[in-house]
Amino acid sequence: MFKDFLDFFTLTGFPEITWQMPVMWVVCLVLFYLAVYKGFEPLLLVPIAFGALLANLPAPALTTEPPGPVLSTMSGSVVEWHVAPGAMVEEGDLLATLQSSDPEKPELIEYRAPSHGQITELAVMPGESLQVGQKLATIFSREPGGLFYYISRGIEWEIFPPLIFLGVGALTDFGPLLARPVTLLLGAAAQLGVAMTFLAASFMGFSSGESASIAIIGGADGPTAIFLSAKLAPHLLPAIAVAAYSYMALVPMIQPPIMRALTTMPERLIRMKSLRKVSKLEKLVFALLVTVFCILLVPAAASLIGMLMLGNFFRECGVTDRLVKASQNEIINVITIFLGTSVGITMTGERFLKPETLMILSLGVVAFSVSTASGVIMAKILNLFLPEKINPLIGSAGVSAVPMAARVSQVEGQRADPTNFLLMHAMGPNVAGVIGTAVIAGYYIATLK
Amino acid sequence: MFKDFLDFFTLTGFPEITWQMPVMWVVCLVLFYLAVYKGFEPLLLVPIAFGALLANLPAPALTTEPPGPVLSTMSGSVVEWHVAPGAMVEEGDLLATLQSSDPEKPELIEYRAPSHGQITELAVMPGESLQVGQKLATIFSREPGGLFYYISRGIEWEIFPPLIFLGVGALTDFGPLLARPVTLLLGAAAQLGVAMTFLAASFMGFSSGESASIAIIGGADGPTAIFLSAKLAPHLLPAIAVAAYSYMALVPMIQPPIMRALTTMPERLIRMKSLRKVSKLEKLVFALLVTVFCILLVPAAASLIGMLMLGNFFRECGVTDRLVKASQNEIINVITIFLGTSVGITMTGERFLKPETLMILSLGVVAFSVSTASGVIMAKILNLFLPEKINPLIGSAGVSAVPMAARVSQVEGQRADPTNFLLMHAMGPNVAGVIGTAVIAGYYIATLK
Amino acid sequence: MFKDFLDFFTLTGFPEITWQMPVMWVVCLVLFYLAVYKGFEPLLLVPIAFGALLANLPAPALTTEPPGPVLSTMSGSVVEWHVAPGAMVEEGDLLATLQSSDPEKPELIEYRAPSHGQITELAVMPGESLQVGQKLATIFSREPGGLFYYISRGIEWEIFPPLIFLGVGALTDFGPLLARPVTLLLGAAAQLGVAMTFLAASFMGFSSGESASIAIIGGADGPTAIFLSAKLAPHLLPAIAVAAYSYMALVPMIQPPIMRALTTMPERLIRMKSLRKVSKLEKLVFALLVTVFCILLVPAAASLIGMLMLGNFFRECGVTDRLVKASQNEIINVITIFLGTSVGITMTGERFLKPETLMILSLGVVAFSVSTASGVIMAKILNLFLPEKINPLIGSAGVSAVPMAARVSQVEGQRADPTNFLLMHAMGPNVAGVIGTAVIAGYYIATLK
Amino acid sequence: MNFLLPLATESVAGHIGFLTNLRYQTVGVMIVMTSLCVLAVLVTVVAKGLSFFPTAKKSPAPAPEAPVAVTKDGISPEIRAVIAAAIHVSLKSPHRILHVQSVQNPQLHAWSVEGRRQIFQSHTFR
Amino acid sequence: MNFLLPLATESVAGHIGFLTNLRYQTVGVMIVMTSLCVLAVLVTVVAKGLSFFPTAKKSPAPAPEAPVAVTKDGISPEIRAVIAAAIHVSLKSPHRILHVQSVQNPQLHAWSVEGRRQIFQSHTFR
Amino acid sequence: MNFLLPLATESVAGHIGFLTNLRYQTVGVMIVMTSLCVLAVLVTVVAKGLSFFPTAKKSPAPAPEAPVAVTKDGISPEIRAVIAAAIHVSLKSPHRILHVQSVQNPQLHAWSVEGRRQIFQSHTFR
Ligand code: NA
Ligand code: NA
Ligand code: NA
Repeated sequence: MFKDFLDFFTLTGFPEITWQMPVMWVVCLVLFYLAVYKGFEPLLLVPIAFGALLANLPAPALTTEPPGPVLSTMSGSVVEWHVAPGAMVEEGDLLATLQSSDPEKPELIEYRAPSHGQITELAVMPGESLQVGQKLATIFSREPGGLFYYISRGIEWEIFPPLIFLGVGALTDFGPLLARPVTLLLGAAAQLGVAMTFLAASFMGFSSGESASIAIIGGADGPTAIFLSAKLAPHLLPAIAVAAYSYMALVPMIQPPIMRALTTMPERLIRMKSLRKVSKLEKLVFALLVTVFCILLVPAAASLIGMLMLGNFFRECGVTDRLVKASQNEIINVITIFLGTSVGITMTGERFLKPETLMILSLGVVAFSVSTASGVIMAKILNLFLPEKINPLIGSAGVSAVPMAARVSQVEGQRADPTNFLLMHAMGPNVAGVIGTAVIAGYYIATLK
Repeated sequence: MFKDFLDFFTLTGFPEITWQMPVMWVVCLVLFYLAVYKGFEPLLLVPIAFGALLANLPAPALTTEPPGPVLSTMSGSVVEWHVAPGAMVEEGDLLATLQSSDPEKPELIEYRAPSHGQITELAVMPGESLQVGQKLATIFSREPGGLFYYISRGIEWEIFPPLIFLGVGALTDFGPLLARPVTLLLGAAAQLGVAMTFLAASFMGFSSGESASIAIIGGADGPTAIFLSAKLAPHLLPAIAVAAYSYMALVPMIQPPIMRALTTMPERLIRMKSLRKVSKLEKLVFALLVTVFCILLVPAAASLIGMLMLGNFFRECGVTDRLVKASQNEIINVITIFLGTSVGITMTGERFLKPETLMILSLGVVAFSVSTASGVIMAKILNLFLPEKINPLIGSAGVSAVPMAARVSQVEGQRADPTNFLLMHAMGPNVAGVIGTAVIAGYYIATLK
Repeated sequence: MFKDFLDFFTLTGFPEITWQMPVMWVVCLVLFYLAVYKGFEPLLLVPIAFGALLANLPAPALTTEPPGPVLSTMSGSVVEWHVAPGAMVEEGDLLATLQSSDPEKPELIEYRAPSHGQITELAVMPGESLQVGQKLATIFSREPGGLFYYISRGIEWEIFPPLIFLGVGALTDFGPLLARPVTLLLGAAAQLGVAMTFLAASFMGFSSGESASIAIIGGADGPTAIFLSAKLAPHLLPAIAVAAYSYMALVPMIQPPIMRALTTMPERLIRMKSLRKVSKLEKLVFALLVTVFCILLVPAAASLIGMLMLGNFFRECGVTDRLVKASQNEIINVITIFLGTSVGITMTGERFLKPETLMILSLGVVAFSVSTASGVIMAKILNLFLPEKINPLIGSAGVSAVPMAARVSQVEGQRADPTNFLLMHAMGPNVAGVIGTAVIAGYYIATLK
Repeated sequence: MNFLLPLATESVAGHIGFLTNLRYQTVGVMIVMTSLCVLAVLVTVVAKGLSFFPTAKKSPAPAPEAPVAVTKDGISPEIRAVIAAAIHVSLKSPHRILHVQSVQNPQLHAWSVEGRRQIFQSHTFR
Repeated sequence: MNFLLPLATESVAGHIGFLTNLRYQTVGVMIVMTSLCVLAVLVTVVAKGLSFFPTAKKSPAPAPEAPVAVTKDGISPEIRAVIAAAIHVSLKSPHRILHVQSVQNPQLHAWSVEGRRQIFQSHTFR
Repeated sequence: MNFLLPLATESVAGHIGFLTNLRYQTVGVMIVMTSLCVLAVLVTVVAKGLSFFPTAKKSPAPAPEAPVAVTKDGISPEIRAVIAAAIHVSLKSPHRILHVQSVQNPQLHAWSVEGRRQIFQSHTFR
């Protein structure tokens, strides 16, 4: 009877615990603490941290692939099969020995089963060559894939970020931007931080795809960052997502010193005259303008820009209340849960506990700081030409991180002059930054794919 | 440096603009105007128009198929392959030259790649024959399909229309119909317009499948029209959807003249005694009756009728508030966004800027008018037999277009006698029309598939 | 003309009516009656009954598989093909004669088409052997699968039950449990009913997988029961789901007599001192503890436990209102509709009108009764050791069936002493039962898969 | 099935005779007519059948009335404002109130509520 | 794994001995028992641990109380009606109000609110 | 496309020169700048264009004001409480009310409502 106990114990996850797991549990606790008690973007960090917790428990069944054709993940040739048709395999069992055709490292690779089931077909004979994506064998089983395998399709298929943007668009008021179009330039300037970070990352040895994905953290747009890294550097997705969202919450700490260092008191005291009322028609035209122009410019970002402006059109046209409500609530809330958890589930110890992660986290700070600085400086440059000066404190809002960066400008402004209200003026560059980041993301995809 | 600019320009969408695009942009603007400023069914027309705008920007990545097996879209034989295994192809690249086996036009066809990636298999050798749906080759890539490829599954798989009907059912009160069952005949009569239009369309040279899809516009049920044309004439879907929804909004313009022309003042003055209260039990029995009887009659429309009455059962049983709420709001709103945009995304210039489209739009008017007329006439016929006369003005409500047609009856009734309230009486034929249209749609599918 | 009518009649479902259908309609009416007029878990029973109604109408198009590769459901060899490549087949047409390799019954099997379309490939030649899951042929058609084929993926892929649990977690307050941790044992004890029922079922000749699925009814957790039987005994799913949900509603009838029989008046009069306030931090720690510990113990139930505690973490952390709202409403309501109907759609007469069903229904009562009893007895045993006695009436709440079982304890308590409020005390074992059932379900999966 | 065969063939290629079509459509319309006729009859029969035993218990006054029914005849502008606020808050999206009315005749009231819900639900305000 | 092997084989074909089953189930129940025992212990330990440093800051009075807490002891029927209307409007579906009560003891109140939410959320009104 | 080729190759294998990268990034930033510049110009032009014919009809006062506008200047604590209840009920989740204010200047009000919605919508209360 007691022996049965021990028998069962071998079926539990306890024997499978690796050293990384407890370490990652601590990482998760830190994230939970930041989210729950420090208010770091809890809507995203809580699902991400919880997903990461699940990812670091020995429960492969959560993410296992469904059975079916096994597509080779490498080019080369089959040296030897270790299974025969009809054999039952567990996920991770040795299937075959392949000879890699990669000139760099032509060693033998042990190819393992991506899912459990029965081998119904061996598609490539020993000696035959095969290429990436070619069918190697077929595995059959009545067991489905893991829950998070299915949920993660939303990221693999790049569906979640655009849907989040649909909601963001329905929540965004471009009025302040339209009332003072020049603020678009502040949103553009902030992207300088992205470019700088790309250089730094590339210099530190990251590939271009990786560098672009890391750099985009400076854009302070979670969905865009996830969209881009899912495309160009999926293996860095968890680290980038964590950085993107936690730094967004650090905005109130990172930005103020930079803003003060770069501005003089007289500049901080500048008062801007209140914004004119923008008509519904203007807002609608703007939504369509951005859609057409930006998609023509960077077709690769079409799904992001298109959904953002669709949501915004719903919001502004005033005759689709039900759709606005659905975008602002049902869609964005539900997708946020799935997006967050499926980002977290990729955060396994093997992937996350690496020096790269620290490098990414530090590069993220650089990105945010440079973006902030370049936004402020651009504002000062504009003041050289503009008849009516703008308060450079709103330049920092160009990093988006809506609406936090704008609130920082407001706070800093009031520190200088308690009767000066910059919030609405800062909303202009704030939302402009979203468009700017989408454009540069499209530029990266177009040139690196 | 400037050269780099030009280099990048070649990557943008600007060089890809075709003459149809600007034309379609104007079409979209017209639709937006009608939806936003004229209130034409904005809940559907706004998403459709926005989808159409995206469809007419050079962003193929929005709708590209995911890589995988390439199933031949034609029967014939392979004359020559233009790619070798391992070759990288872009969407639209030439794959092979096929010899069509179609006796009508046995010419050579240049077969192009449906998606981008690497050829991992050529499944049919030159000289070998192949048939529709047979695997021609396999393309592999880590890139997923386009956002709207995935969203459009809801239409391809005929999932969206039934789900919309779930919500419609939860929003529909069949009480007025049950209080005066004879109004079911008015809903039936209105389908005469559908039949007439079929004849007209077929006479104008449309195939039976196309004619049926066009004719159903007269049913004034968007979801049914989309469901039917997705099945019988997918290439006409955009034109039919646009016609179906914009004409629904034209009801207040199309119907009144016809109604007045066909009725005498004494008829318009008829007062109907107020409807009896219908018990919950009656409504529940009705929901089940319709489900069983109509599905037995036209199994092909089972998903539409089943979902419609499921939603209605939720509504009437009084113990599933949460499910009613979910059907009336979350489900119908979210699906409407996806349905509308994925209908719009099919509205490319090549497809839409054709004489057929104009023919469809004109046939749509015919359909609506005849439906209206036949509803009114049926009401007059019934009056020959019924002891207590019904006001023929409610006959026009048989075209459904809930609740607009009913409101038209109300308005016309009050024009004749300001103290005469027909709204609730008109709701009877109004909802009956929904069932009638579902039945004739099922008839078409059963006989044409 | 009249002949045309008859022609059409052959296309309707009327000729397809089998004797089981009317019988099942009556079964559905009974379920509707229980749900609507007796309030038996209407949120689940109404969709299930409606799905069952659809399942028993001759509308195969509702559930037909989409065309594609035909994977053999048996091992053996092909004796003869009855179709040639290019042939059109209807769902159910004879494809081939196979020789089963099953030693038990090696007879010839007529293999029929799982979907309609055109045969584009015969993958196994006559005389060749094939195994379960191997590709037998390929069918092509532009027709998609049935609406419920797609909706049912949520059950086939085991996605729906965990998502329901996400909502349940967001609706559950573990406070009472944390205020008196010993109640966890009451929730554990109730699982004795599950074990007993397993023995009974196995003794009655059910296989282990079937027995486990039937036994879990005693856990009174709908989603867990569906999750388990979808894995271990899909053919019994409808009967088990019906039993699980209708008995949950019978709790107020099944439990009281047992509770009274097993307790003395003095015991029923025991007053428990009101529960201490549990801090937010405690609740959060608990959520994480259960996640880590239970998933380590039974990785097979990871998706259920993980989602349950994720929802609960959302609820308790207090900074994710939007996600709590989405889990408690949008997600759980929408999924409930799809879960219920796709359980119902499997409830065909052939499957449901069997002696097994009656056996399952009766075993279900056993399960509930034993669970109730063991909960109460465990409470009495605990009282032998505990300094401050607990009222055994709350032991019965260990069967979960939240919150009904707890309300029964409350009612019984007040029958003995109208001033005694047990509701909140009973919530402890009540929610503990959910965890207990998930654990034993995981135990069954781990040992039987 | 005489008129279906040509259609079947036609759907693959070529065009079809007007008379066949005419017959095809006539049958279609007749089928719709007869089926909805049958439904009408069934419904009437059911109604008759139910009218015998009291359904009172089974059909409680529709819940929606409950809340409004509580309000006294004249609603103070204050209350009006608060309902407005409530609607505003609860719908979380731009919104205009048509009118808040209190009602005597529950029968009538049921309709109007129904009507209003219908329209509210299936269309946005303009 | 002695008792698992027969099961594994059996699940493919044939039946299984009662004693094996009995053992199988006993082990199952014992596992459930021990595991939930462990949980109970862990929870108690945690509670003890936390009880040392003040958690006041970390557990603010549950938000739900806030709104209702504002209401004075007796709620006028007028307000009652308006809340009804608000609920009616905001839920957009047939609905009956059980009762609107104001509360002294926040502790108790928390429970009752909890209870009410629980039931409201997991069941429809009857 | 001189600077894209190396990237294309590199993305497959190996590393890339700093200068190429520098150019690559400069072009990127310039593209962002110019494109948003163009947008700014277009927007200004549009605004000018529209400012000619009256858009009054086309831009009705934002609906959200309507309900609140009804409320008189001072809102009684009673009403405050009821709105609280309404919010509580309608949101069905723990929730704290920041403040209920009535407003004179509709212009200002539009902003503040906007701001409040913005923040409410994109973040949870803390
Ligand atoms: Na940005
Ligand atoms: Na109709
Ligand atoms: Na349980």
